[in-house]
Amino acid sequence: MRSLRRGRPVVAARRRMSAAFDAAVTTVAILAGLALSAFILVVAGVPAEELANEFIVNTLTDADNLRAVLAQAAPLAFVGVGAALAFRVRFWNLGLEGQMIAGSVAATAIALADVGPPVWRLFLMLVAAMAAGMAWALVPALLKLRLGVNEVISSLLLNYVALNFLLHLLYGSWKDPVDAFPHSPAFDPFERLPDLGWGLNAALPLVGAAAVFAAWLLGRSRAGFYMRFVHANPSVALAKGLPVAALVLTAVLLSGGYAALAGVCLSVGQEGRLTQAFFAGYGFSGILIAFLARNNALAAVVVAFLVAVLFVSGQSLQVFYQIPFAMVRLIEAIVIISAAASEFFLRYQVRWLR
Amino acid sequence: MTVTTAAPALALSGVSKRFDGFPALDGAHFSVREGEVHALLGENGAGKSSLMNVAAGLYLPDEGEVRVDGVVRRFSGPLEAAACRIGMVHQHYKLVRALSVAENVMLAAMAVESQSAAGDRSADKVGTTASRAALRTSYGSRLARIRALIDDHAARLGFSIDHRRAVHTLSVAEQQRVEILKALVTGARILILDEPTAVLTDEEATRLLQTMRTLAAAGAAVVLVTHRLRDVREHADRVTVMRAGRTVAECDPRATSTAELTELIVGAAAPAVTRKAAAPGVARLAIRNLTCRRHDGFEVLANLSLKVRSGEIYGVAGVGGNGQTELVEALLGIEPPVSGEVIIDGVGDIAMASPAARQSIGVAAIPADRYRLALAGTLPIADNYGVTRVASGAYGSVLWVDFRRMRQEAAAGVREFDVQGVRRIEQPAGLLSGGNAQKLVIAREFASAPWLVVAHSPSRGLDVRACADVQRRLIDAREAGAAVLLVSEDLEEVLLLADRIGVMSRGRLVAEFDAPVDRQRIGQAMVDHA
Amino acid sequence: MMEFLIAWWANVPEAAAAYALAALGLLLCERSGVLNLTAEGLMLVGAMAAMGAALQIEGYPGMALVVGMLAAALVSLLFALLVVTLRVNQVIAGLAIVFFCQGFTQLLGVMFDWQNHPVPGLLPVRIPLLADIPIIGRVLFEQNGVVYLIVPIFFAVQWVLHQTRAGLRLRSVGENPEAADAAGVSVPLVRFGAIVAGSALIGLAGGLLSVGGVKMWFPDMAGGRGWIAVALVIFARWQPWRALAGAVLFGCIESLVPRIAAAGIRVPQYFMLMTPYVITLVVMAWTAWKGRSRSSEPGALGQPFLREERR
Amino acid sequence: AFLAAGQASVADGGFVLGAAPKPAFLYFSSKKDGGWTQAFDEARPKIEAAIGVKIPFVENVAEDALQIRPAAEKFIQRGYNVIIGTAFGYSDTFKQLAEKYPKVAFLDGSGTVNAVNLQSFYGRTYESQYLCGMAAAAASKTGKLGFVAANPFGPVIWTVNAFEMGALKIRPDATTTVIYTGAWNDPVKERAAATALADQGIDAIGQHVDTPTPQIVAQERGIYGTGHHRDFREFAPKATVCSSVWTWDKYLAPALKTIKAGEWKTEPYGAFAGIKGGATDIACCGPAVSKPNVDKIMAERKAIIDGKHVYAGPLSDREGKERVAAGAVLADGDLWKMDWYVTGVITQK
Ligand SMILES: Nc1ncnc2c1ncn2[C@@H]1O[C@H](COP(=O)(O)OP(=O)(O)OP(=O)(O)O)[C@@H](O)[C@H]1O
Ligand SMILES: Nc1ncnc2c1ncn2[C@@H]1O[C@H](COP(=O)(O)OP(=O)(O)OP(=O)(O)O)[C@@H](O)[C@H]1O
Ligand SMILES: [Mg+2]
Ligand SMILES: [Mg+2]
Repeated sequence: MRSLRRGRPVVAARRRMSAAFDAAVTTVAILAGLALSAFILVVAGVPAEELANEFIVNTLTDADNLRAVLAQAAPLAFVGVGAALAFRVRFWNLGLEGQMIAGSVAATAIALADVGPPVWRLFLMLVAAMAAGMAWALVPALLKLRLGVNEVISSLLLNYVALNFLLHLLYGSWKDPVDAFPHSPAFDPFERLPDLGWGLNAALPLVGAAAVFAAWLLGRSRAGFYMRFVHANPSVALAKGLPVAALVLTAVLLSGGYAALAGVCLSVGQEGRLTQAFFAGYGFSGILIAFLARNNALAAVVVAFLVAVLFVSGQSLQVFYQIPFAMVRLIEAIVIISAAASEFFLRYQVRWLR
Repeated sequence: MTVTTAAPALALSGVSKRFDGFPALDGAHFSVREGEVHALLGENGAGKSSLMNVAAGLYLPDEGEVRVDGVVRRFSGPLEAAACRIGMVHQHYKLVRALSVAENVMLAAMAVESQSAAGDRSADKVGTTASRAALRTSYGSRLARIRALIDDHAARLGFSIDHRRAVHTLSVAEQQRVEILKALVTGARILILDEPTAVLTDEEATRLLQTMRTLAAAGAAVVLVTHRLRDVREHADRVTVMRAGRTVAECDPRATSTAELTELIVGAAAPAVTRKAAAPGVARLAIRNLTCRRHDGFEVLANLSLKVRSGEIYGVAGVGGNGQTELVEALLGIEPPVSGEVIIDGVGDIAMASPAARQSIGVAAIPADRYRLALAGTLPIADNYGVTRVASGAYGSVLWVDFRRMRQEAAAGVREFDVQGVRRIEQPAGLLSGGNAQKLVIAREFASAPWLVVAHSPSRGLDVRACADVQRRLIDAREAGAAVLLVSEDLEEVLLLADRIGVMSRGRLVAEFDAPVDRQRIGQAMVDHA
Repeated sequence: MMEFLIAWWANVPEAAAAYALAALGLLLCERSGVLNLTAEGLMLVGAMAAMGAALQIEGYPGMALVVGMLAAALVSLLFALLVVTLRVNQVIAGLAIVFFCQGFTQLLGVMFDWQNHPVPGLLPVRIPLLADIPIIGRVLFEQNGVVYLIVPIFFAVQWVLHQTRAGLRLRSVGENPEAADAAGVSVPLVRFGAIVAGSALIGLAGGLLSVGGVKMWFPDMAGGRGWIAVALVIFARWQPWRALAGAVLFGCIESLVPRIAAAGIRVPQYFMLMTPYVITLVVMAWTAWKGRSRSSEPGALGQPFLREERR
Repeated sequence: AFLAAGQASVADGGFVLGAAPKPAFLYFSSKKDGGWTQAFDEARPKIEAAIGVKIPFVENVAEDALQIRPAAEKFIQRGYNVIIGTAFGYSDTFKQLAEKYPKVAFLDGSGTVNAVNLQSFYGRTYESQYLCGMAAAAASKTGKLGFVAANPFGPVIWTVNAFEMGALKIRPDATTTVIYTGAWNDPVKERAAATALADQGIDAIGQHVDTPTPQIVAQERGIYGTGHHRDFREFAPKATVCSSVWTWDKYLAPALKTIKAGEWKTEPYGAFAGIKGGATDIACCGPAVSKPNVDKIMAERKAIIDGKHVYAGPLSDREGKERVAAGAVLADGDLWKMDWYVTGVITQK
């Protein structure tokens, strides 16, 4: 009976991969995802030769487009690093958008109330934003640490709460008295992220510093070393007397703070006031970036740049080929699916057993 | 004993199995005949469990043959092995904790039923028969039948077990009983028992082994994987010894001395454990009225008090599942107690202390469940080694961890404590065998001279040499003046090592003795209060 | 007052039905140990496919719902492939599927121009006699067909889980796949089955949203209901009847919110709009507080399984 | 809209487009959203015909500077020199773009900012909604009217008030119960809202949301309603008795022609056309409105074209505070800032 069979595939765990193999597999997976997306686009009517042109040549060689990419990359890098921080302690922070909102609301409050002298204003706004983002992240963190409430859902639901609170403010007391439209009054020039020339604002150095800090924290500090244990096996961490709750809180609060700064890049940096939808879609992008960067802070910055390229090129498709922006979302999803699937080949080997 | 001329019931030959390049089995062979109890011996990591897992269809061999009654079989899963009436009692229990005992047994029985319903050709008589009819009966009535069978078998084995209870409410020893019942109820004809007696009481173990004999006498083929040479000598008809994935010897246990067996297993005579008289000092650990509850409110520790002095080993004896795990977890701060004090000399009460406060005390902890409480399997050996001492600043400051130094010290520690199977110091700790993982834990915990040691079944499942190694370390620590709390389900070990012995039963300390003490009196204390 | 209550309650079953179906589907899947976050996406797929079908084959809303179920089941195969076969992290896979579905339904719906085309959809079925009973007649017996279907579906789920061999296999796979595997249960097969069956129910929930409720399609129409369903399963502690009760609770809240406005009660409206989410959070925290033993969670939830793999 | 920084420069000198106009649309949501954006997309071919140029568009450009700017710049780079936006959230970005590209004309529907080369425009929807209120009251048997709106701010609140004022013109006992859904395009919430209204015994439902859902519910329940943005008789022929509709081609086609002719001068407070100016109108009336009432509605429409202002004094809010003095009309600035309701409107806070 069975003995007559020719053989069968068996899947076995791999012990360890070289970093080069890891990078190669991930790259191939991402390229495969992009190729699949390109195929869909060609089917949807985008000429194939135009595609490469739009995606690579135009986006990276055109100064305007490159500026757009860099402007887009800063908030993406913030959410990406933020997500990575939380994931490092196995905390699925899906509340990045809520934390972005909370941060921008706090920054706006400081600006509207004219707290502190103008020279300090922006600094105070940033501090308030981080504090608010942390406070918003504290809720699911405490719910998880104290009551064991699943943070995937609690953090996600808080996004809806934050959104409705934002609308409450914008349609209520924070309506701009100048035009009575549902956005906050415009910030004063000294309340905006300063321009560095060439159309770029201070968000870029800010995110660079933040990423280096996160990289140090996760990779080199003692807390980061402990976080590895919290990630790998919380009960061992507990038994070894590591301050698990404090470590989780540190990472999650920082994550919330970084998300808040992403929000600030958009509201204070780009819009110049608090608006209704500045945060939309960044939550998923943050998760995507952290995942593709393997929760590595510096890699997250690089991935954020690439995702920004995708965003900006996606807009070209939208503008010139009437491809709905949903396509960009779809491409993001396809890339993450193929990258996730590729992990299989990192962790397992398939052999043919005769 | 009747020796049949027919083919062996189960024969494995030339079996090789690699795990990601590591040869767990390397051309091993083994066979067991109907009517015999065949012991399989070997060091930790020798490949005993792996070989038996191949027989049970859980591992696909890379090479080699499995023959049942002389017919070559290529199992693609446990279902096909079950169809050949091969049943296995796993070393790492395969129980569904949320389900009741009866449901667990039924789950196992269903495999046999569905297979035999699919085409039952074997003419067998051993155990209960699983039939097509069983598949047609309703779920409820089938469960009722299973319950009756469980009670039946439990009575024969002298196990007291409530088939309605969920497995997670059972002690380790009780779970072991369920695992055994599962194999018996499904009526395996080729019965593999992988270290079945590790957590049973002496009496239970004896009865189990007697049952094995009875089954064998009724025509079953029984494989017994164990480290207890005494059992082997008393109950086995034949012995196969494995080393490093290979079969190195096959012999008659009655014709072989214990020393010879030991030498076959580890390649050298087991070192004897020696110790000086105790010279106890001040009480380093004092537990007062410690009470712990489970989530469901059940009181697992009740007003437990004891003292451990420097320079002594305090042994806590008792049948597994009487609160030992909870005691250790309360001491390590995993599950805080409801009330009571844990007083550390010079520190004070730490019963409710934060993890950070505990970390600074520097207790050497050797928990029973290493992969739950001691090692992060996915992290490198170096990280696992370094985690204890990093707080002291041994590997750089709070701001900058010196990973190079950590790796170097880990490599040295691993060498000193003879941890085998370390190919790279960055390799995940989870790749170590159980015994070697335990040695890694000890290497780490004893890296700086310990002051207070909490050890729970430190040599469970270890081979003779590893076992002696671990015990040696505990005695060394005691002689260096440490206070050692040894919680162990293995009475032998407690008797061998402890200076004072407390007996635990139902979450209480029911008796205390000074060593040397008569084995009988301890057993009596356990029984009296059970 | 009574009029208000009856009108409110009469709307509850339909609002609750989508939650109940999605939660039961998720529950089936999660009892097999697969953490399923795809509900929001699969509801969108169900909603879009059912509406597409309803636009093509006019007059057979039942058929349209079946198409929605099939479509969701089909997409769930991708999820199953990821988490069962390829053992991708289940949170990541779930999120990726949600975003995939959001992009994909929007793309297709817009390409086929299914937006803003109302269909007659499911109409309420009056059960003769019973519907004439005062109060409960209107609340319980003048609902659309799918609402009535919840009852047999609920009992079927309950029965399968606890009174059949398949259910025993499914639960054991969810609690301890190693043990189930050693007992000869095919873990991947059971999980594939549970995912596909559960997802069909989620697809039905989505179809109910488009063909049953709004009778129209628009992008992202699930509007967070899938996430609430995931939360429902958690606070139901993976028990079908508690999931059902939770669904009714949310049905009540969802249909109460606009009614408070309609009654002219002056409360800040955006706070009203956040109530479903706040209440979900509060109830989750409360259940966690009450039953701090987490023993009810399937033991292997979220863990991939490979026979020879050690962890 | 009405006020803006930087209009000073508007006054001095006009704006001359260097070349023939090449317009492009940035749509705020999907072109099939059923309402606001779809109204633009339906006007687009008419504008194309009028000026003889094809007009490309891009959908779903959220009110997010990082989306608007690249989208607009991509068009500009490829030679498009008239950029037409469709959301108030584009205002700030359009302002910056207008400064950066002085040779490009910008138009922004419901925008709030104006400059030499940036014109915001909107319609006086209170006029058409006033007429809708009349139609709704005429169709209603109970005089209890409902209204499903998205979010409360000036341009929405003025439609609510106008609707009630129109209703009062037909039935002095008419009331309007408003439910805000918090979203412009969420049929699920709109259905729940409309159902809740119908359950309250309300038998005519006006709306200021994007989808026809409230009309569909009205039709299912055998009651009436009035649409917004487009003629919703397409969806609910029996129920929809009147719709307030956009006629953007009537505003945009001439505007583009003036730009082409080099005579374009932006208005400092934005272009704000009513039924007369051709940005908005009604599609009226359904059979449920009796002939005499239709005549009344048409007479009011004529009066509005002839200069009647809906918000003419004396006018008080429902708390009794005077909002428009007798003999005065509500200033445009106050319209945009409207945050009060007339008597007869029932709302949440
Ligand atoms: N599933 C697995 N994955 C990886 N390695 C494995 C696996 N199973 C067994 N091994 C390795 O195969 C070798 C043999 O292990 P096995 O469990 O068979 O030894 P054993 O003789 O049963 O030891 P013990 O006495 O400790 O039970 C060990 O080195 C073990 O680490
Ligand atoms: N996944 C794996 N890949 C490669 N090698 C492995 C893997 N897991 C275990 N090993 C190897 O197997 C050996 C130990 O296996 P295992 O844990 O089965 O031992 P064991 O039989 O349980 O021993 P013990 O009696 O000490 O518990 C180690 O040398 C280890 O390197
Ligand atoms: Mg200010
Ligand atoms: Mg073994």
